[in-house]
Amino acid sequence: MKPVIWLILRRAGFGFLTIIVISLIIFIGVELLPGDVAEAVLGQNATQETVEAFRKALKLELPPHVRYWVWLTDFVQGDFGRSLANGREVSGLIGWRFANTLFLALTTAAIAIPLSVMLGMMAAFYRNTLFDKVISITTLSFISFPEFFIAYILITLFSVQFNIFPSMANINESMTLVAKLHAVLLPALTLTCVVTAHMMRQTRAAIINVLASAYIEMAELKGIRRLRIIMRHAFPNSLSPVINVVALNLAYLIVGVVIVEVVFVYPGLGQLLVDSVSKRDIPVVQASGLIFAGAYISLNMMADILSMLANPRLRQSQTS
Amino acid sequence: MKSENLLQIRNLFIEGFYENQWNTIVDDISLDLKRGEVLGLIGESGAGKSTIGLAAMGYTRQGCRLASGSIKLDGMELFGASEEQLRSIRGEKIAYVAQSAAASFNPSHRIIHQYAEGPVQHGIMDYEQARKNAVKIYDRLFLPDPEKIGLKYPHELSGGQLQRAMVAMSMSCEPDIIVFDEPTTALDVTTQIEVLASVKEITEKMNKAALYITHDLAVVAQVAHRIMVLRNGGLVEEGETRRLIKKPKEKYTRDLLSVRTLSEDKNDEDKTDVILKVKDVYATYNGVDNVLEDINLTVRQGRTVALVGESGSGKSTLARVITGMLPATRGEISFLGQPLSPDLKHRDKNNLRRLQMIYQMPDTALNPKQTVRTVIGRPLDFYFGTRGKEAEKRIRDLLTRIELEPAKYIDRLTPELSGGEKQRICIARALAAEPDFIICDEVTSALDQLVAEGILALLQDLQREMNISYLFITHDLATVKAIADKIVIMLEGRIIEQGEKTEVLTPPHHAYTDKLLASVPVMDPDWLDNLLDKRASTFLS
Amino acid sequence: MNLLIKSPLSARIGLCIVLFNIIVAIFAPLIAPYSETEVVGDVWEQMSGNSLLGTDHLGRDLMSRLIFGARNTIALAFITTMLSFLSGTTLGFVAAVKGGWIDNLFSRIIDIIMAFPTLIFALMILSVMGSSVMILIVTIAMLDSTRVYRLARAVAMDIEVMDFVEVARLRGEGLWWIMRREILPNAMPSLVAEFGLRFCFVFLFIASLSFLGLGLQPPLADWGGMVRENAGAITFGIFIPLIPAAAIAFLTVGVNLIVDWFLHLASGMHN
Amino acid sequence: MTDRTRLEDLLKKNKISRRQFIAQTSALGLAAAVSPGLFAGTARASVPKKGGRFIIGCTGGSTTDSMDPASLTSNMNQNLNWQIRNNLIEIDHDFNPIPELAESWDSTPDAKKWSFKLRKGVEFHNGKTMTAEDVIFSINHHIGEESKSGAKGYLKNIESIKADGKYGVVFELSGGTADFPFIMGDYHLTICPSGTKGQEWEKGVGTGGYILKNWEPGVRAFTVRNPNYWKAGRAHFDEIETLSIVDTNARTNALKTDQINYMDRVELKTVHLMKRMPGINVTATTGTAHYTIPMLVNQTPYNDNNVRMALKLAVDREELLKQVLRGYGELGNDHPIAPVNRYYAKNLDQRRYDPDKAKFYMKKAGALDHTFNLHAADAAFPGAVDAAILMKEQAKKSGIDINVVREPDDGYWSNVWMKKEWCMCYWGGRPTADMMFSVAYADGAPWNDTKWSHKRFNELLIAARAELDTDKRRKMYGEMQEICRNDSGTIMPMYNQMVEASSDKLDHGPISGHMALDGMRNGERWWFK
Repeated sequence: MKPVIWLILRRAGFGFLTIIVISLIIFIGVELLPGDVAEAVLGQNATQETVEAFRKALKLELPPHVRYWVWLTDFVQGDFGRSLANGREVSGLIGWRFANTLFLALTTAAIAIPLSVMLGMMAAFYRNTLFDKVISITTLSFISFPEFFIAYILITLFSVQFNIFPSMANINESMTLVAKLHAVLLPALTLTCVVTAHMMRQTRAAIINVLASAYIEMAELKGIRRLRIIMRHAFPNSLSPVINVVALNLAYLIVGVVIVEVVFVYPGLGQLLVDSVSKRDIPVVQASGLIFAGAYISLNMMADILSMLANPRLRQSQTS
Repeated sequence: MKSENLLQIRNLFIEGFYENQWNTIVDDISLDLKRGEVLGLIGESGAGKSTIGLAAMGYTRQGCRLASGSIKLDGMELFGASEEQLRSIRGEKIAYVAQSAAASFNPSHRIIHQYAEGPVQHGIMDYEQARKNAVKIYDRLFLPDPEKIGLKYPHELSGGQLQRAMVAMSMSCEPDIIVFDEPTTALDVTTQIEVLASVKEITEKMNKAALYITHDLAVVAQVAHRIMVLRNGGLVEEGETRRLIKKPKEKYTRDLLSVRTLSEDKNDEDKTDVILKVKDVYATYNGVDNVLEDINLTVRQGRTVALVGESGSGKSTLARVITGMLPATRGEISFLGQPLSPDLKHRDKNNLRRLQMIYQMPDTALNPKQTVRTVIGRPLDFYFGTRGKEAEKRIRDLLTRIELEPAKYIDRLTPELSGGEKQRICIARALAAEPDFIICDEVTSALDQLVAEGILALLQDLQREMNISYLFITHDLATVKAIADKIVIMLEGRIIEQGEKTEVLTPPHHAYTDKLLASVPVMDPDWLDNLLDKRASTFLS
Repeated sequence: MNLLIKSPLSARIGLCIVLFNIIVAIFAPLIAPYSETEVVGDVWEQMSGNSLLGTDHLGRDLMSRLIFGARNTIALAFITTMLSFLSGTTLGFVAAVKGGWIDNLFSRIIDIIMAFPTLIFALMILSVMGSSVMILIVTIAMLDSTRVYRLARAVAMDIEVMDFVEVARLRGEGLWWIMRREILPNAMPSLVAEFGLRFCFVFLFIASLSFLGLGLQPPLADWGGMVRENAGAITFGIFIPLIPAAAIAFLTVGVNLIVDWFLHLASGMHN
Repeated sequence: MTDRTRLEDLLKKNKISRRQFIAQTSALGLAAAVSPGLFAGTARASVPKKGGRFIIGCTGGSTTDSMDPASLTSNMNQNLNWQIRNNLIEIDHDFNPIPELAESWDSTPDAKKWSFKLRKGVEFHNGKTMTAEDVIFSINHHIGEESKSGAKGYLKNIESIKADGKYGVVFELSGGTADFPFIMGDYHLTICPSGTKGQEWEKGVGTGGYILKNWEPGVRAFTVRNPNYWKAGRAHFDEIETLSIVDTNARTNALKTDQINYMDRVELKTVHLMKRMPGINVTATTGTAHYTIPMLVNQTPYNDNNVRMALKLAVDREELLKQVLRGYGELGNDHPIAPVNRYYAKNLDQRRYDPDKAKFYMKKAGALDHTFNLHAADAAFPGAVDAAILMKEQAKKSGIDINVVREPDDGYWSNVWMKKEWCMCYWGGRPTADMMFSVAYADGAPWNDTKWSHKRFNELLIAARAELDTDKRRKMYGEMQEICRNDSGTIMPMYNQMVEASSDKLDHGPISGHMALDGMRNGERWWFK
């Protein structure tokens, strides 16, 4: 077998194994959550009688391992079960929300990744100049603000003051793509502020690291233009750390945006998960937990595989 | 009409920024280089030779600056020239060949693209033209499969091939001058020949001017017409090659030229005890491929066994097997007559103490966050429980023994020491354990020639005094000749020849040993030409 | 000390900022004009002689709360970060030095923990265990230590291949000596740099938690919480919440200036 | 605007005939009070107009919400419930029961048997005609072993529900209940087609003014006007979009930027700023809602009434009202009966902040060195944590040490309320004194969150429930309020007003204090100017 393919398969296998282990942990962990579904769902309305009735209706008295097995086999077949709280199909609850989450994540990524990679390259190009320092301090200040605060500031500016973008991003399926993009621009900008600093700093560091290499000096001594050196010689070799940091931030965009969802009334998966945790809606928590974990793991896996492919040493190893 | 001097440097001063101030690192250097002439720059590290070579291209490394003087390249003053002007001459008029081709080729681009980048970017020719030229020059430099080799990535070529590909790349814009910055230092002796041949091909047959920078007089003698000896940024002596080798004016030059003869031959081999016996040892890294096969050797008390081989021959691996870092998969190692557990973890403290090791890179062998006191004091404490005043005294004794003044060095952090001093501290650390046997893994190859000789002398002294045995791993045959009692030659994980020094070094020897010995440059300007002539039929075709 | 003299201007500025904050935190009761909880005026009063920076959403003096907030924020973030570093570094070093199955086991466990969304993980733990300061610290420290582990392991791997570690192994040194005396001092610059970043993340994380109704116990002031409590004002053009936000930003930038310097030192070691 | 004026209005515009008018007013029991000169045709200023899309931003929506009337927990689905469904009776803005799906009702003198006459010809959205069968099904949905309804408690004393012909329903009760019609106005007890089960609830088929088109729990609901709505003069909007907006600032911003027309729970800290905004009306309605701070009286030291009295006296209600509610509320007097209730005891002294007396009682109880843990989370009510902190400061003056323990919002009602010895709590209130007392103060009531039990109080409760004579009831409820004030384990510092904001393009009649969002019926009561 060709080594690089073998490596990729091995990596993928590892990812798959991790997901299986995680599914078990999620199941056990969620089962162990103290507090009762019935009480949590009924809230202040829970009385002895109503709680008992609720428990019975949901067959909570079945042993856990039986429920795990049923859950896992159903999950593989795409049947995520029904919400305990309102009896809806979990897949129906999660499906379009996950699509929304991805939509927001991708919109953000489309702005943030080119922006931060470009800024990172420029900062590396003009390193230790005023420009570099200004970018560095600005991006740093952005990550120093809590994200809800950035969101409020953006809303105050762009919706309340100038009324360019809506303060709510409650997109729905009847909207056109352009309308959706218009609606999610503010949340996407907020998230951009949050992730750009990290990606930009990493890109800058990676490129500067590479700039110390002998082959960069060689390129300079060949009389190559500085911009070309950064783009052609430094950047391809700093891809691996950049890919990794991008993957990490993409994962964050998918799994970590609860607050932005709340502030912008965005119907994403995060809000669903938070609600379900507080209501102990076990099937929803398990399914969305697993989807989040899966997203994280596959992104990391993709980053690793891309890094392998970006490295000619690994890519070409089948020929030598 | 071009001026006669392609390169003319006058009263050059270069400064480097360290210890919070600008210090002179190149001190009033002037040189001339004519078309077709090769000028050798020789000196130990810190002599400023690379800095001068780069300055000839109007380039300084980070933290350095051209302070004053004049650099004229083909009539054009580089001093104070704009970045754009400098860029336009680099590669096109003057090209550079770096010490490590492996590091100087961009790992993510194909060789041919890196070759063509210069001419295409300078607007000299298009890619197709450059590719055709490349094939020609690859062929000329005896690279295998010149049509296709360019399509490979740097990591797919061997060190010698890569270095020749870099020599070829320097020719891509057909510059007037090439700066060779230690192009063979990182190579094994056998591959060094190939590269030297390429250099010679370029300079002589293609009539290019060159600056050849090296620390090895024997090497530079083969290619240079004239030699400048540098020390601490200043000029020691300059002269025509043959003259300089025959009649060096300065003592420093004479020291560099002096041949090492350190040890008297000891042919009473059988009379001392066997310290270490390695029997039928095999080892592997991945569980499948053996990196060591069928290794047998013995080391006797108070003797030095030199383990010789090119990089990748398995000599350092053998050291790891003996120390137990890499447990042998088969075979047996016995130490002082007792079988030694293959795995380090199962060896007792006493055995660990009696078997010490000294490394090639003193920089990485010393923890940069520890003082000399800690470095030497720790084995005392660890093995003997010696602490406090007693330890202090012992440390001072050891420092004295390795010829470093205790008061001056004992509280220094290791990065504050020079390379030679560091290696001495490493020796002291090994001595602190009062060992019977020390593995010396290329202990001198990272050091300058004169410093290295000091270290070798020290090791010899210690052996005489304390009757210590050495397993001396090296690729440098000169060192072997200087100190070994017994020689073991390795190739591809096997021992191909071993025996008493005189026995091994006297013909007839094994074919590989022969090649190895023949490849070591001799201080004779005609050596390379003779060798190449001799080999012409086999090697260069 | 020697290091300090050689430090660049930016690092010195950073150091001044951090020192300033620490001094304010330590001497908070002496500096603050009012107590942490005292109501001194109406809600969101403008800056005046009575309250230098104005009042918060309950009419408490913002300046006093900011000063006490420095104390709580810095102490909490410091303790949490320390804890996460102790556990993360120890495990990371052990994994790097021991290698083999121990490394694999640790790394996989950490991978799994990291695969869960941090905020939600914290939410679950805190909602189950209650959000006392202790649990808050332990939870965040645990989540944070996964990232510390990764860094510590990576850095230790780089150091572990150095000959001086091999020398120590050959000498027969135990795990503790190798970790503490050989690896730790050399990993310090990278770890300190990461410490700064983690330190800043902790109080941002607490702010996020308090947005979701968990976080520090009131009436204790913490900067993130103060931003949260007053955030509603910003849309009406009242800039009170900008002040604690600025305090966070100020300290973060200060810490990061030092971090950059240490990163520089860390990279210097490899060259 | 009352139903009467609304009917008068319609008459004037010839939308209904004189005969219809008389029929309707008599059904309302209002015939006697018809405005003089109405039939002469007096002009009125604001006239409901049809049309427009009404967008509501609601708190409390959760992805776990359901449209099963048995489990309506959030403002969002309670409001949606009354957009699409009706009850037997409606509780109007004056807290009177008025006919809705029931045209009229009647009871035996002991108030044990109640008969309701249903309106004829009302159709569900699916075309089915509403009959007694549907009513019986809908009420029974909340009764019985399997029921998980929040209304289960009120309906405990129903012994049987029987149809009396196609359009009559008779309830037989185990004990006299004078306020039974009010119970039928509870938001859970909306009438749905018989046989609805499982996911069919989510389709939201009802008899209401709007038809549910799209419903995503915790996100949005979308309804359009029911073209053949039986109730005249209601449901003016073409369509209603109900959005769940949990974050207060997000709601505020959405209203400011005209993305929604109506929001509940205005942040009190910013009301004064909101009022200044052009195009926004802020309404503050006092209802039955109030905050309580219950202590478990079966635990020491709260079992000592001196401690309870001391804590009641150590609270500066004025300051709480000012700081936490920003004045949007009324002082509470340690009992749960609201001033809007007709049995509210006006003669009771208002309890005031008295640190000295508090100290006196606490000393008497010997508990001055006790640390009182007060558990709080904003889940109890917005500002609960702030209120607890203020209380801590206030109690200091009496030498009482209160330690505020902040609890997570998540799980507050299941883990803290009724479990921790002293915590913050919120009650939406009940339209009648009987319901309020029964639900949280009667001995053994499931939500008796103080475990308080007072013999005299419990006797009075039973007696008053069956008493049809208003004056006698007034006396009984008065005494109960006094007992509650002086003995119960609850500190009731204040009634909160429901402060909501809406676009000034909207118009409406008088606002009900019964529940938030105009008694949860702004969808059918409001209109665009």
